[in-house]
Amino acid sequence: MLAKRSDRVLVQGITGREGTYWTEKMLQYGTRIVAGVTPGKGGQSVHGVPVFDTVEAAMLRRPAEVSVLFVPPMYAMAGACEATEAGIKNVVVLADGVPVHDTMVMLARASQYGARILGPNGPGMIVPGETMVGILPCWLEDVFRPGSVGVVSRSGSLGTAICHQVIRAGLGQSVVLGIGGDPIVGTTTREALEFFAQDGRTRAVVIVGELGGTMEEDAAPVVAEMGKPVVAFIAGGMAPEGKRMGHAGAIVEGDRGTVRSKTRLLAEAGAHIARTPNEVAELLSKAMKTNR
Amino acid sequence: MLAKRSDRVLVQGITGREGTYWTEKMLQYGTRIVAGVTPGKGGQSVHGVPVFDTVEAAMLRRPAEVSVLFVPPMYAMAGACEATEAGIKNVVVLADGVPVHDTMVMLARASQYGARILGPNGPGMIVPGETMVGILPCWLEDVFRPGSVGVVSRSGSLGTAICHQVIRAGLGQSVVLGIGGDPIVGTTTREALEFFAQDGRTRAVVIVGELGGTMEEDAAPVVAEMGKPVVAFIAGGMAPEGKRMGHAGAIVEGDRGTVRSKTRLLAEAGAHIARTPNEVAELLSKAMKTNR
Amino acid sequence: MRLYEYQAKWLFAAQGIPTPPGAVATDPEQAGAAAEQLGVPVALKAQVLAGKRGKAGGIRFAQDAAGARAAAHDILGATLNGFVVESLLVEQRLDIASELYLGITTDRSRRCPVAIFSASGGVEIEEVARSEPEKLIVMPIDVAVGFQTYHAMNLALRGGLGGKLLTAVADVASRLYDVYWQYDAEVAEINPLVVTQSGQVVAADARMSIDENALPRQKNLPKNAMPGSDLEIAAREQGLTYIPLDGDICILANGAGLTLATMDLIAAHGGRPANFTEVGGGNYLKARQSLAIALSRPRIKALFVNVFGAFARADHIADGFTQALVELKPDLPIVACIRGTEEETAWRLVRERLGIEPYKDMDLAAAAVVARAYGRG
Amino acid sequence: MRLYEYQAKWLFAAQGIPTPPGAVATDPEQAGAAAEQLGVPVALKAQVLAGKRGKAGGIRFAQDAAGARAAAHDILGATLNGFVVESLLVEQRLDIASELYLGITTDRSRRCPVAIFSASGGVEIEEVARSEPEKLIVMPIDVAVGFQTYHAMNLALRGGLGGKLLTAVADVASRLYDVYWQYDAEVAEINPLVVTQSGQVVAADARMSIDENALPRQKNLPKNAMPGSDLEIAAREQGLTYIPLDGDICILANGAGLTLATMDLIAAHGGRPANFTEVGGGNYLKARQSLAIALSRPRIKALFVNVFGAFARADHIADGFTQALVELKPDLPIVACIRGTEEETAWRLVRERLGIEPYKDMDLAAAAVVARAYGRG
Repeated sequence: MLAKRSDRVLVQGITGREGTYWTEKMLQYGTRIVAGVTPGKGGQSVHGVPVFDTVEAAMLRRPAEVSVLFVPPMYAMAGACEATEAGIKNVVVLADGVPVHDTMVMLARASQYGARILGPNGPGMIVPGETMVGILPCWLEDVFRPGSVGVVSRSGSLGTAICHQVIRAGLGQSVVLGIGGDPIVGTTTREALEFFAQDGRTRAVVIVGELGGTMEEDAAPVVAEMGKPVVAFIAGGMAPEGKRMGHAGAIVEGDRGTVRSKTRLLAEAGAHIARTPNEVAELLSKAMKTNR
Repeated sequence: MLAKRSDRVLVQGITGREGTYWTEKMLQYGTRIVAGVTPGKGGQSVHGVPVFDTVEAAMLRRPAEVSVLFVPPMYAMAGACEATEAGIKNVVVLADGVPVHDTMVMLARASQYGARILGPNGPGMIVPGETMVGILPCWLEDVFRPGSVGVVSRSGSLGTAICHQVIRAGLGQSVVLGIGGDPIVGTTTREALEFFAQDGRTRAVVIVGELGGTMEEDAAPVVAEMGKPVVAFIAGGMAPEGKRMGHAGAIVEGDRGTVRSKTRLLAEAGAHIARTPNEVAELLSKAMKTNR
Repeated sequence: MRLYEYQAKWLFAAQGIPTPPGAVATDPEQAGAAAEQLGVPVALKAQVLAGKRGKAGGIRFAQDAAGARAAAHDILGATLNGFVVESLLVEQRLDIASELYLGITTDRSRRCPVAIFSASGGVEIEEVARSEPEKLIVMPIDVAVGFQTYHAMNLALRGGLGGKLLTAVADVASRLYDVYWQYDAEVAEINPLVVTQSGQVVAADARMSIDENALPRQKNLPKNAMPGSDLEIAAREQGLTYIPLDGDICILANGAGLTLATMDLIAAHGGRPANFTEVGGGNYLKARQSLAIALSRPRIKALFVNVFGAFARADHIADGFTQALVELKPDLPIVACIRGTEEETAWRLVRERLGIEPYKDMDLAAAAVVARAYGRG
Repeated sequence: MRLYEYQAKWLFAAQGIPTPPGAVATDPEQAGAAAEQLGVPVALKAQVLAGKRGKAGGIRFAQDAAGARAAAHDILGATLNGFVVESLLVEQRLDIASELYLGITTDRSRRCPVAIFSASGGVEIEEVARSEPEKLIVMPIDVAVGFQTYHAMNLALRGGLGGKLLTAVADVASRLYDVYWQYDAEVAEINPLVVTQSGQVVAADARMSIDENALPRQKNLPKNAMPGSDLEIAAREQGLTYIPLDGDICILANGAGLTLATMDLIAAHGGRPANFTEVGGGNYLKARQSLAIALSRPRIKALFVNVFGAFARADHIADGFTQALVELKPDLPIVACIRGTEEETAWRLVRERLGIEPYKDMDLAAAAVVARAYGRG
């Protein structure tokens, strides 16, 4: 599911402005970037990373386990399909603005190939001190430090802010997963929790959620069973209720999707609910002490 | 791959003129027709066979192993996809005039579901004395009789005529497979031979081919290895050479596709080549005697 | 982006879904003329993007052209659930035998489209969903396969239909999916799908909303103003998300999640957020427009900027909003909390251009802005 | 159904594939005018459905309008590989830097579409396929996925391209697949795909043929007469397959396979088949038209009917052709061999209506018809 230090990483769209900038940041952090892809630019190199025209061509010469896409939203589906078809099992899609229909196609194809998508519209992931794949400000030492707290966030900026709270609590992160803020994403809160439940390094989990959708509700049963303390902050309590998509939306979501429904179900499952980002630090400190 | 006496058969398009006519013929022959499907006609019955609106609905009440489609060519793809999706593993498509692109989609979907298509544009199949699925004149006693000769034919009428030659030779058929005359079919000559090679009841095989495509060439290696006598009649020696589809056609088919190339490769693989339908009977008699 | 009923019906009709003959009218004369041409009786339906229109008086019937003119006169210009009625859809009135429900929507939880059908349609469908869920058939759709007629047939069959009605409804359902897929819809819904006395199946209402991320490739959609205040519309025209709220502390944050959390934080400290304005992604380039819109409302007491830069770098965002504030010169207390990628450059810009010291802890910053907004600082 | 070059180019251009500016001309004046409008030099290309047109003199170049008129005068009305040239495509002449080959076709053996590319295109591509097969890249296409730009990129990359040419050719290839798929093509081919001196990629020639089974759903194709004799065209217009041959024994059989075998059988007995006419499937209803066409040729010496009824029942076919022969009253020996579904009714019809005894063994029947045709019976 996740990148390890040993995983080799491919950067799709490496020659673009953002691709080039973040490739350097990732390399500096120690991420094993083995190749980049930009059609028509095969043979060039970016920060010493060789560029290929297609993922297939890159995989022949420089096989990788993970790919991260720096491509515009309308090209994300093709990029992700190219990666999974070429045999990459973990694809990180950062783009904000991917049409939801494209995301559905992308996920259907990925599941055919036994691949997993992280995103779209997320900042990627980091194993502090080991590897970062995406656009997280990994060099900020009061945000990311190796530790035992797993963080799963639907929001990039808020997730980063919450990671700072983990550090304020005197702790660090085992893995931070930016699952993305789109209505449909490839890796859900529930799947992230299932990973954290199994992960030996993770001793506590922070869920950063927000109103809309039912990912937090769907994750509640795992919270109840995982045997590790969980702190949750669900943003949007002050926001006006989102417009429902007709009767159809009401029928498929029922009474779920509100901050109230999410916090209620998570609390019932045993999670500690933070009302502000700063409360995350306090609740986490307390929970870790109690749990010991 | 093939229907056995014990297989339960569904008839899609059972309430149409042809569906009704052939359902009666199949029932009279002993085929275990358990259900029919015509959308909007659920609840009716045809020759005592209950009709359902969809294959799914039929499968819930009357599960079947085989489905045979009496539907117009433009609806064959949807009908075959419906059947495979509902869990049917053997689908017989009779329609003549199915667009080739539809056939390709149908086959791709069938392979996803682990199903096999026989046809399109074939007459179906018969295990003489046991079961007939399709539109073969099974009641003609000098055409179909139980025996030990496997027949695979790309042509309906010619295949039937050749079956009569098998009877003339004093023999009968183990299985007759009408694989269909379209450029792309779900079950190939080669796959039919692979079945006959394994089939205990089959002691000799007749291939009824025709000019065009490379199915006979592709089957030649199996002829060489199967250890059972093979007689082949390839129609079209007198026909003007078919028009090739541009350079592309020439590139993918190369020098194959002619009656000459087919008979040469089959003969080299050890098949006995009949120049006329009647020669099939003679060659078959001789081969069976020698083989004993 | 939600479409008006008449726009959705254009798309449905183009895909072969039966809709009632009708015409759009923006004044009573047009409504009367439409009634005459269509033949009476007619239904006159307010074209507003709000639900429960019928209960709010937005649907009227007329027996003749004069009646249609009178009804149009009443409805046009009236305010319905907060929206001013600017146009009507005048349609032949249907002889209703029964009302069905049919919808295709994206199911976030299943991560695929779903088709929904009920033989008990009409305005009370959500009540049916609660009290008799077995009457609602929900069928997930595999996007690799689509929603073929035989899938639609199974849907309608499970919903209890048979015979000609089964095939007619299945035909509409599979066409509705085609509309949903082709136009990148979030939802395409027919409620009620009317069965007339003569056995015809007709889409009496139509609801459709389009994924805004897909608009760049949806060139053939009807041009359409979304509902909202002038400020919301101005923001949308510039590609910004701006939702006005009741409060008085103006908020600018990056990313939807952090913006929501910032609103919560302001509220937790006793403040009242005035808006949801997001400058994530590439939108930090539009900070000036965002701020101009957000600050243009009366009674704003303070501005709170909260940035945690990642992909959108903190220095880029800071460059954008500090420049904008230098130009706009708002006469307000300003509190800025900044963290993230290239934060030191960002802090320097805030100090140099705005002459204030940026916060690094958002909790302290939120407390400060609330105190200053309400004169307690 | 094969399309003319100019028709295929319309479809290609509509899908965004670059084609040379050009116009169709049916007389020398039009050709001259086109040359003036396009700017010289121009290429004038005979629009016939035959290969190796260039070698047969079907392509000419002109430096000015007068030259274009003269060239058009030479080519129009000439016979090229058996086809009369009725129209020309006048195009801007390309500055050719190199010629590539690109094609999409249905691979019967792989049972899927294939994309074919070679950096060594042009008229000798089949020679390249034989002598340097490594220069031809053949890539199978999964119809569930389609041929995306990245697949096309891999194709062109394996074929040795790089840089801007790689992306330009990949773009054309993926659009070519879209044309192939959308129009139910059997083949969509560009040979040569020209790279001009200025680095543009242009479809200099275009070949496309459509699956005739798909014509009922291909409403938007250019109307187009296929090549062939008047009789072939008459047959095709009635939905029949009729191919004239050199011989003198007219054949009517059901099913393509049996028809082919019947031709072989006539030949094996020393006869000369006059035609391929199939009445399988539902076509037995058109027996009258089939026979009228087949018998209308001069020098026919006998008629051989060979039926083995299955799906198309023997009695139905017999009913059709016996009625037709009663009407047509051909002055010829007729031999009929009939077997299959409802054969006894069929035999009775043949006896009653034609006064002849049907054969049941096709070998004996074939021997009989050959003997009677050539006066040996």
